Amino acid sequence: MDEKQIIAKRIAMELQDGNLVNLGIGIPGLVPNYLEEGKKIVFQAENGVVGLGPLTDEDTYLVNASGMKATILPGGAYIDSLLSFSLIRGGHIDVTVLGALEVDAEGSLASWIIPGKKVPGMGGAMDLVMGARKVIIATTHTNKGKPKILSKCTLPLTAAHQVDLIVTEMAVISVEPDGLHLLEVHPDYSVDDVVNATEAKLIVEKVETMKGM
Amino acid sequence: MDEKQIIAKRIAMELQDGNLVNLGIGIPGLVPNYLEEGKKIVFQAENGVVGLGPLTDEDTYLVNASGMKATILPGGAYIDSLLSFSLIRGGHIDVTVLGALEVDAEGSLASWIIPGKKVPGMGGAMDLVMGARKVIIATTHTNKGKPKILSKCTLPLTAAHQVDLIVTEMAVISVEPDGLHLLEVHPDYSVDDVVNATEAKLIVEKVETMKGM
Amino acid sequence: MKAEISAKEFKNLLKDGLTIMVGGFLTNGTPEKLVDLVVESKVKDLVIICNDGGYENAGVGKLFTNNQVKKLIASHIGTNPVVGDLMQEGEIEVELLPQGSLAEKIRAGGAGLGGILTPTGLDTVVQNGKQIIEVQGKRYLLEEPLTADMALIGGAVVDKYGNLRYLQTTRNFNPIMALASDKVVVEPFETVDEIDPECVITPYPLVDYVYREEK
Amino acid sequence: MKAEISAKEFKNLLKDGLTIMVGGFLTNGTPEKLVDLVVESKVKDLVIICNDGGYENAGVGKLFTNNQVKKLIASHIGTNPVVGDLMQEGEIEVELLPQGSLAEKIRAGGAGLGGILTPTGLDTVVQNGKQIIEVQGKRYLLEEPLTADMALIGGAVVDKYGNLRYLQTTRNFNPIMALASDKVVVEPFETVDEIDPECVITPYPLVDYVYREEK
Repeated sequence: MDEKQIIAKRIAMELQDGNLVNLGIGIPGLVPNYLEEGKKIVFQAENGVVGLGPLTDEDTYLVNASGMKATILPGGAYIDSLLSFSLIRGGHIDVTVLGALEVDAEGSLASWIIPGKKVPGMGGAMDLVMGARKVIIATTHTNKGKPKILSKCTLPLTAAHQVDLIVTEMAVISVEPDGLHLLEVHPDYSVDDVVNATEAKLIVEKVETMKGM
Repeated sequence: MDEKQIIAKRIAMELQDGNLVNLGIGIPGLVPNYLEEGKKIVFQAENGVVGLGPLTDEDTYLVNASGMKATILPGGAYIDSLLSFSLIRGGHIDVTVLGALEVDAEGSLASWIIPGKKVPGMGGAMDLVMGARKVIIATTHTNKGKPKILSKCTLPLTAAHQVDLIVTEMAVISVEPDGLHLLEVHPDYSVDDVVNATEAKLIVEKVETMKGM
Repeated sequence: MKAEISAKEFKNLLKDGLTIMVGGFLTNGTPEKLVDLVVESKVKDLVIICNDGGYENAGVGKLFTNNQVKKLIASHIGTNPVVGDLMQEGEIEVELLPQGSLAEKIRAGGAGLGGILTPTGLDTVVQNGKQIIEVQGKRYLLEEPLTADMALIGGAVVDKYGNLRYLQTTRNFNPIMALASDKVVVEPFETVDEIDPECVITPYPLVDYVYREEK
Repeated sequence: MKAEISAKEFKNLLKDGLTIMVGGFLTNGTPEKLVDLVVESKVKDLVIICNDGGYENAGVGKLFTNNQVKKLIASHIGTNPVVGDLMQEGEIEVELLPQGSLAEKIRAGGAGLGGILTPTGLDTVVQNGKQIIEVQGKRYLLEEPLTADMALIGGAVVDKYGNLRYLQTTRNFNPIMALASDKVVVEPFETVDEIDPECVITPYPLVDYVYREEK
């Protein structure tokens, strides 16, 4: 497994049977590949579908939130942007999984703009981070060696204080009121490896081997 | 024709082909009986139907805003309370016709409460008066001789400054920034009769005979 | 399909002091059997959020006749004299709201909004105690969100997944109440195998329980 | 049925400086033919309200490539480098909004609200210049309403009365834009005799014109 697959596989284990889940683009999109047999997750896409299924090459008016042709599963529903974001902002989404440029010790997230360089826009991310019950960040631990998990984000925020869990190819880290707790470390790495690759202070108490690895 | 029929008939002439119209309970409900042949009006009921048709005795889950079993006309649609009031408050209703306890020279309306006596609640009236493009009040000119058209309402308001036209069995009166203009008088009455039955000052310039009478 | 719930299981969810949203407009779209079970349960001090007070022996009206309500939030109580009498006697509190404002407050609660600004009710008693906010030179009332512990949903056509659409005008407040409440309990008026994904009004992840009548 | 409109009649409705809402999400549900006619019309200084900037040669993107836009209000422009370039060069103004806030602002405009309060964007650059209102001890951003001179609606199944439903995910912003604009112009993706009243998404009184392609 490459690092993206490790992250996706570990996050898949966080989803509970019956959860309504919104996945961001990039690594989060790989999560469905790793769901345990029999675990029923309902995926929502913010452009207006509940019960999103796999991608398709067939002619369809159904796209996912990346604009790619997709399918709807039995029991699904089409909704407009208003109801879609009522679900998102109103706390009806159990889990959202999103990528990050930076994430910090206060649970703040930067993911939508690199001023002067790249201004794609926030899309649905700000509402997702604010509204979902559980916010999981799926990210490589560093950007080519440069830490992405910081004591304080330097880029413009997507939202402050909303992240619950950070999953990287090296570790699983939970965001608590007193800071970041290192919960699990991938067998290929030591605790020190993780601490050294993390700019934020990590609280290291009871660390386990990363589940499913 | 009795006084209610006179009022309903005259108001029917105010509705324009293609208008989306919401009728209150009481006299306003009689207006559809007097529509000219071929004039197409779409009636909306705030409980959630566009294209309301006549009442029915048949078994149905369709009721009008008075809770009476009704029908839907071809091209109609069922909507929820939220979209219903988006239509109403958002200025999409061309005309609303409502009853009154009092209406005044500033275009303010009192129609929902007599403190200490009768507290039915405002229902949809406050949104209708605020949101409809044209607000027509259908009311008997007096309450057993006691004027209902006042210089200033004494009862708690439904809305301030929103009424456009007042139609009674005696007269048609428009609300303008400088006050109430007497536009038409029913052939059974003189201008003096109307002025004497009205507590508010009436601006009497060019008065015509009430149309359709 | 979401969990089916029996009369007994439903009554076990009830307790004194709950805030309950009840769908329907003058009982059209009100889940009468669920209301009957609330009557049977004898729970009291309820806060009821409903468009109106129903009728003396129908809809939420039954809860007033049975003295189970502490407060009603509604737009209209004129069809149920019991509510008016209890209010005059000081036995219950009634908060009257414009119907559109009531719908917006419920929807705001369900959509995670802090409220909405409406011109409705300005310069009337409805504005008492509410913030007035100026936007682009116009004044608006701030109507704060409403949420509930439970929503009782009627008028529903339910499919095997728990998706809902509603029969004719029974739709009214039901869909927004299903968004704004912790537990959503549906009384099916009709069941079908599957609802066209284009015609689903309330997607099944919003539904917690579907009431199943014992034979 | 609402008035049918030809290409020529539609172009006669266009003029410089209009604010136009365009339905669609990454062009899914965008009325491409109507956008093409706006391109042909060569009107300029448009304010475009759309979920995104489309693609370089698809959706609202065509209007940027043709230099017809003064300002874009959207949630995402990452799929169209032309928009980013024009913005960096100061040729156009871009107002970026969270997608849910954009939807709420449009809906507020269509529903006669003075705005809505959302937690989304708090403590980010999105809050710059906006009122912060406290409700029940929590802070919210006041997002003001958006309206437009015209809405261009796509993805639509149109019946003979002018009622609309939408094909699959093409629904997205189309229904709220149809509420929030003075003139609503629909490009039918499909026509049918009649839409079931239970499945109508946009009732026909909201529709002003249905585009009819010349043969």
